[in-house]
Amino acid sequence: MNFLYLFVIIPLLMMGGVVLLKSDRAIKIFMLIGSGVLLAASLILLPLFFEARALDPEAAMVMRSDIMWYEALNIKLSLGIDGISVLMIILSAVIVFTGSFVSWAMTEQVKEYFLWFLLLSIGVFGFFITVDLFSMFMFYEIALIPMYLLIGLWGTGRKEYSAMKLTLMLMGGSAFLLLGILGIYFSAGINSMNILEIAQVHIPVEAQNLFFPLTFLGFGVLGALFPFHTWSPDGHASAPTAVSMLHAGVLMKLGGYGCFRVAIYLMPEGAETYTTLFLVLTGISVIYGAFGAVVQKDLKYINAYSSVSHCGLVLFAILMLNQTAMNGAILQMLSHGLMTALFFALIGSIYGRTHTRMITEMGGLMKIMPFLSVCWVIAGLASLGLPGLSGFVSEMTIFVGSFQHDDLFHRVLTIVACASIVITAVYILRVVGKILLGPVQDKHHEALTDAVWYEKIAAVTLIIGIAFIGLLPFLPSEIINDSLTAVISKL
Amino acid sequence: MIPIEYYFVISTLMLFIGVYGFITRPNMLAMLMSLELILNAVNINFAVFNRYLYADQLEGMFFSLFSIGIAAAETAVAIAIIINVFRHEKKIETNEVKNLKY
Amino acid sequence: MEITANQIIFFILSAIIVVCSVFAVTERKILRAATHLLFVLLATAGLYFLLNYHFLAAVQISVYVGGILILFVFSIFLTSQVGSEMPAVKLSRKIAGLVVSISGAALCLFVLLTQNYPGAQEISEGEIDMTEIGQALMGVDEFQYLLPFEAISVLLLACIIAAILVARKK
Amino acid sequence: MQSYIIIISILILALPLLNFLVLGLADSRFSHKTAGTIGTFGLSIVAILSYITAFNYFFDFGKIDGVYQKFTQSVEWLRFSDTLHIDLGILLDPISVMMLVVISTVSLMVHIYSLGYMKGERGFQRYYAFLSLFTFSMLGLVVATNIFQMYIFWELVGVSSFLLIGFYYTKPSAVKAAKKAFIVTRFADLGFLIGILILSYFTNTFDFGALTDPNGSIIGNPASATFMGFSVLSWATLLIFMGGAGKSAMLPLHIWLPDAMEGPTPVSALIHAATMVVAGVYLVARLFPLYFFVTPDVLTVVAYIGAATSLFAAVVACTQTDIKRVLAFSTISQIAYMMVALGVSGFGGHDGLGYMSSMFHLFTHAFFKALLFLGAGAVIHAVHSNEMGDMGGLRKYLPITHITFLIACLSIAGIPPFSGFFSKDEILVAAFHHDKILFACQYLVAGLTAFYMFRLYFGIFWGKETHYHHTPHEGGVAMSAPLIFLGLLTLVTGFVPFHDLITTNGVSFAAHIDWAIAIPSILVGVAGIAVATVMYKKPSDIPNKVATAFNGFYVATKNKFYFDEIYLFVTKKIIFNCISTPIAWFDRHIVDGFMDFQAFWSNMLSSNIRYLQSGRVQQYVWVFTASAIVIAALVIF
Repeated sequence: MNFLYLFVIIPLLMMGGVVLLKSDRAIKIFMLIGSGVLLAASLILLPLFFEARALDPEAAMVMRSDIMWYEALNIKLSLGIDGISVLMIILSAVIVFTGSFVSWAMTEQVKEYFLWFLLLSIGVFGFFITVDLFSMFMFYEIALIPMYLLIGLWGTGRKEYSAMKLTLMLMGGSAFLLLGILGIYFSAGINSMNILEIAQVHIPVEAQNLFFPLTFLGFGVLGALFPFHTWSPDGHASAPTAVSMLHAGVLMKLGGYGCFRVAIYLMPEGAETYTTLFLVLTGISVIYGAFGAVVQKDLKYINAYSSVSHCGLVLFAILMLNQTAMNGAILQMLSHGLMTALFFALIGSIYGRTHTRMITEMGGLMKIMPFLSVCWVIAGLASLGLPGLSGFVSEMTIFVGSFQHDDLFHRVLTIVACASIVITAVYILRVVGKILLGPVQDKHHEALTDAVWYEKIAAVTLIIGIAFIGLLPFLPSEIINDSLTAVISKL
Repeated sequence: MIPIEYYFVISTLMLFIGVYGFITRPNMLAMLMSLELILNAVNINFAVFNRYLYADQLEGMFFSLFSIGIAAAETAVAIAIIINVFRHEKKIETNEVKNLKY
Repeated sequence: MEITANQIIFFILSAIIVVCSVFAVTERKILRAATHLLFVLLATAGLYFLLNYHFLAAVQISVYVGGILILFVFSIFLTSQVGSEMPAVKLSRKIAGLVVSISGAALCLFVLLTQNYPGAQEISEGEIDMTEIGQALMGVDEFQYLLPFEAISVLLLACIIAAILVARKK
Repeated sequence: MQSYIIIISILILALPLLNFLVLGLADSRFSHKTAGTIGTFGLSIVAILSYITAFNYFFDFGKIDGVYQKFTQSVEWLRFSDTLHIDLGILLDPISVMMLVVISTVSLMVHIYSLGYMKGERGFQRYYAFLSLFTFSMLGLVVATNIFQMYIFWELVGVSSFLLIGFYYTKPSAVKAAKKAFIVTRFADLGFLIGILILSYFTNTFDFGALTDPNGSIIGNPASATFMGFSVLSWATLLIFMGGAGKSAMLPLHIWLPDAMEGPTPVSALIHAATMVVAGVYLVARLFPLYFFVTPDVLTVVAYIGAATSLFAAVVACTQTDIKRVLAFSTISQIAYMMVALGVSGFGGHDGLGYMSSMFHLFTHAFFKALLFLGAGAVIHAVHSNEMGDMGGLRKYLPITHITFLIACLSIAGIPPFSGFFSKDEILVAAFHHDKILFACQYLVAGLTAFYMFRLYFGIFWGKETHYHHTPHEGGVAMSAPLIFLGLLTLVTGFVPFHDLITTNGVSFAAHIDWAIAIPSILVGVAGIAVATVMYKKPSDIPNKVATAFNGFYVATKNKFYFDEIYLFVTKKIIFNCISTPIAWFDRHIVDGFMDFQAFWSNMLSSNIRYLQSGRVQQYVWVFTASAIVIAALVIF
């Protein structure tokens, strides 16, 4: 039996457990243990992957296994991973783990909440472990639907509107995606949904030119591509903390990962035709998201716009179609996943105390809740690219990689994208200055307490991840580089 | 001697006056009355056709006869429903009785 | 063409029918509308007399006027305040109704009046023999209507039961 | 021998980092005393190790065949491509070793001084943690083996500076100043980064060794591509200089430095006078061969920007009343001096006098400016105010501070035998030989410097005596000892034979004082002092008269020529109100509105379609009849 099945089976078993358990407390403890097991499994996967890789250094994917699902269309549940998927799985496991911790404060309809939460994580994990277009699409949809309920039922503010908007826009994206996938399937003409098999054949260039934009847009909507990013601010602002974390931290990465794994890998010529257009769009995302974040007043909006900017950078780098930039894109996914999850966890914690997310209504929190504030500063510094934290590594890899492009236009765009680091500094420091530093704004806040154990565990886990990438970037970078060759060789 | 066309004119006018009433009346009972007008117009036509064109037969007359019977039945049921609706809703205005619509 | 008494009666009846029909569908007091309807129905019965369908006319009077209209009146009493008026009809709806009815009427009249009726005979005087009607109603041969008769009887029965069921208080 | 010195250098870097981690994680679990001891003790070891390194390097084995060598040791940290990778390593050459000495000395002095100055402050442990972080970053910056490592530590010093300026984080002005400092330097760093990107694209390396080797291929046959009429490498070096200009507060990116004085005074001494702000100079010096051989045009730009800045800052310094701000502008002016020196420098032998003098001035300036700041700190500590108006006649109360401050003032004014004279003189000589305009400008600045420094000196220690709430007193041994030590350094550092140690190509050359230039420069210094003495030694109304006479100019100067206002206008009005707010609006209303509009019309459409199935019998009948009529009409006609 393939080890990878565990990543679907464990959440499924956990769902069963959650259904059976009676008290809320028991469910929460069970969730903590279960997500811990998932995290452990994801870490165990790493040596297993290396072992499998050593056995089969040539293959694009290792740990392969197939189960036939639907004979007539040759749809299989094909599993397989490479270094990039392993890192993504670890990222997801970390965020599910920390998400479970921050959900400790959940009080309403706990059982249902965790059931949907687990379903969401099944979708996420499933997406990363499969190499079959159909299964990928299926898991993608599985990951989308629970968002609607999680935001609509457990959210805050205009939650119904946001949930509807988010789901509809992402569904719209997946409609494009479905077209793209079907296009790939039929134009490849080998009656296979398996990415690896499709990659062996050459899809006709006309078909690529037709289906690349569809596929890229489909995934791009999830990756907050301008102008299809507007679900992100509303959706994040309304979602409950753990859902925001999982969504911004992992689900948005599905977009980038999909663009990379499906759109570019299978349709490299199509990608080259459309790079200019999409590079401009992603370049706009980067700068525009950053500028948008400068004037927002709601913490979650700020973070959502910053996500638009950072995820824009992911797609931007992927479109540069060279190894260094793509490496940077994957690093950026990891880095942004951890960082934004940390941000959302902290926003949740602060909101839980002050009952406001408006930066104008807060101030001087550093004095009141030093732990949370220090974590915030660390997250902020990571976000604006302080060396030693993950943001620097990924951004620099992207910039250096993108700038190696021989086309002047690409280099000029890179310079434009670089400007985002200044704007990022502006909005991060604005928030830090407004809410953490300065005098205490609201006298009621003085009585508030600092982080409690579950928040501390979540924040520290994420900070360890951020610092790990920031200090030892060569470890993930090597894994990624190794796995990128399959894609690069097709370009 | 009355030309057959005269009857047609009358019945047609009656029929479309009924249609007009059915479309415009805001009250269920009034709509039902318009319906009676329409039925009547049709009955007249049956009888007239029979009498002028096939005088030796009786189909037209019988159809009118049956039609009258059925109209009676239909009206009875319709009025029963209307009264029932009225009992629930306290109104029989077509625009305002909406509970069953969605 | 001389004008016979029949024609005079016909014109009077037609005038009653048209005018009262119009009032029946436009009158805002529903009870008055019912009254106008009564005149229409009676005039229709008159037309049947003119056609020498006395039996039909009798049925028309007894069933329509005696039955249905009484039913109407009673249900009006049950559902409306005496003297209350129905809400005015919106102009747009009036226009819509008028457009449809006038164009429909025009179309029908055009068809009916441009048609030739070659077999149109003079109405034979005298009423139809009741025995003939009775036999036609009860016979099973060609041009005899026992089956529809029975079918309508069953229908009426069903309607009675249905009406009771529907109108019955819980 | 090499490996031994590398290990020592690694230790020099590792100790402050360790200090930072220990102090940062422990935070308030340590008492003030423990934290201070740990920090200071760690730094003294670092200082001793730096001295060992410097001694060994300069006098033992650094020189091989009469040339100072570069010792490099690095490990690969992040690999971009086969040729481009960020290495972390240690590069020892004359300037980096000299910087190690400067940083560790000043940092140690500041650590000791802070024991007294920051006594009892809330967040004392945090303060020491940040100081250690800064020291680590700064040391890492100077020993960087490649430009990207430098960028990494460049950012780190920026953040430490941010943290330390904002140390009093409950004070809104401090928060604002910290933000401003970070964002302005960040903006400059953007230029630096882009410069690195361009440079690395055309040279395929980050390594300083390859970039600055005068015989190497990069300088030998530079990339010939041009962009918008200038060679790409000119763009690259210009943008890199922009990064340096940001850190070193060159015009027009200087606006953050005066505000950065919101930080604790020892921090200003360490970061904003002696070490971090000279990073820009160091950067240009580090890449000097590249500038000189490949892009001499940019070097000219450097010289002129430097000259403009030094003149500007000197003029502004004459009118400021906050003593730390006077010092801040003086710092800007002096750093610009160093930039000018680099700009007028040649390469090799006596031609490289400018380079040498720039480093020399950096060295002497670090000590006397730190001394000035620490002295100012002692004054502020004594009177609890930054304003000159609240001071006067303090020489009686603060004798040690007074003497050491006077030494430093004489030094910066260029009066022999104090250190400033020697380095400044060399710069003027270099400028004189290169460009007469620059020389004239720098000559004027020398006079102005003497004037405003003595204005400050008299304003604090002479003048009319203000009524003090309590008698001002010295801050104790911890504060006096560094003053005395730095005072001594100011006396002796002028005699360090820099032309033997730090030259453009590592080969010593003979330099001597050119009295033809030295005497006028002493004279202008004396003149400046004399004017200041007349105007400020005793309370008089000459300053007011002068101010009224040049009213417009005075007001403009006092407001720092409105640079802050211009920036505020650009950031607040243009960026915030004209870009961000419209973008946010655009996003909410146009982009999102477009999405919402789609939802809206789908909704409209569907509810309209649903309207057909309205459940209104009458409507159905109408449609039915109308359609029947239409169909019938169609059939008939």
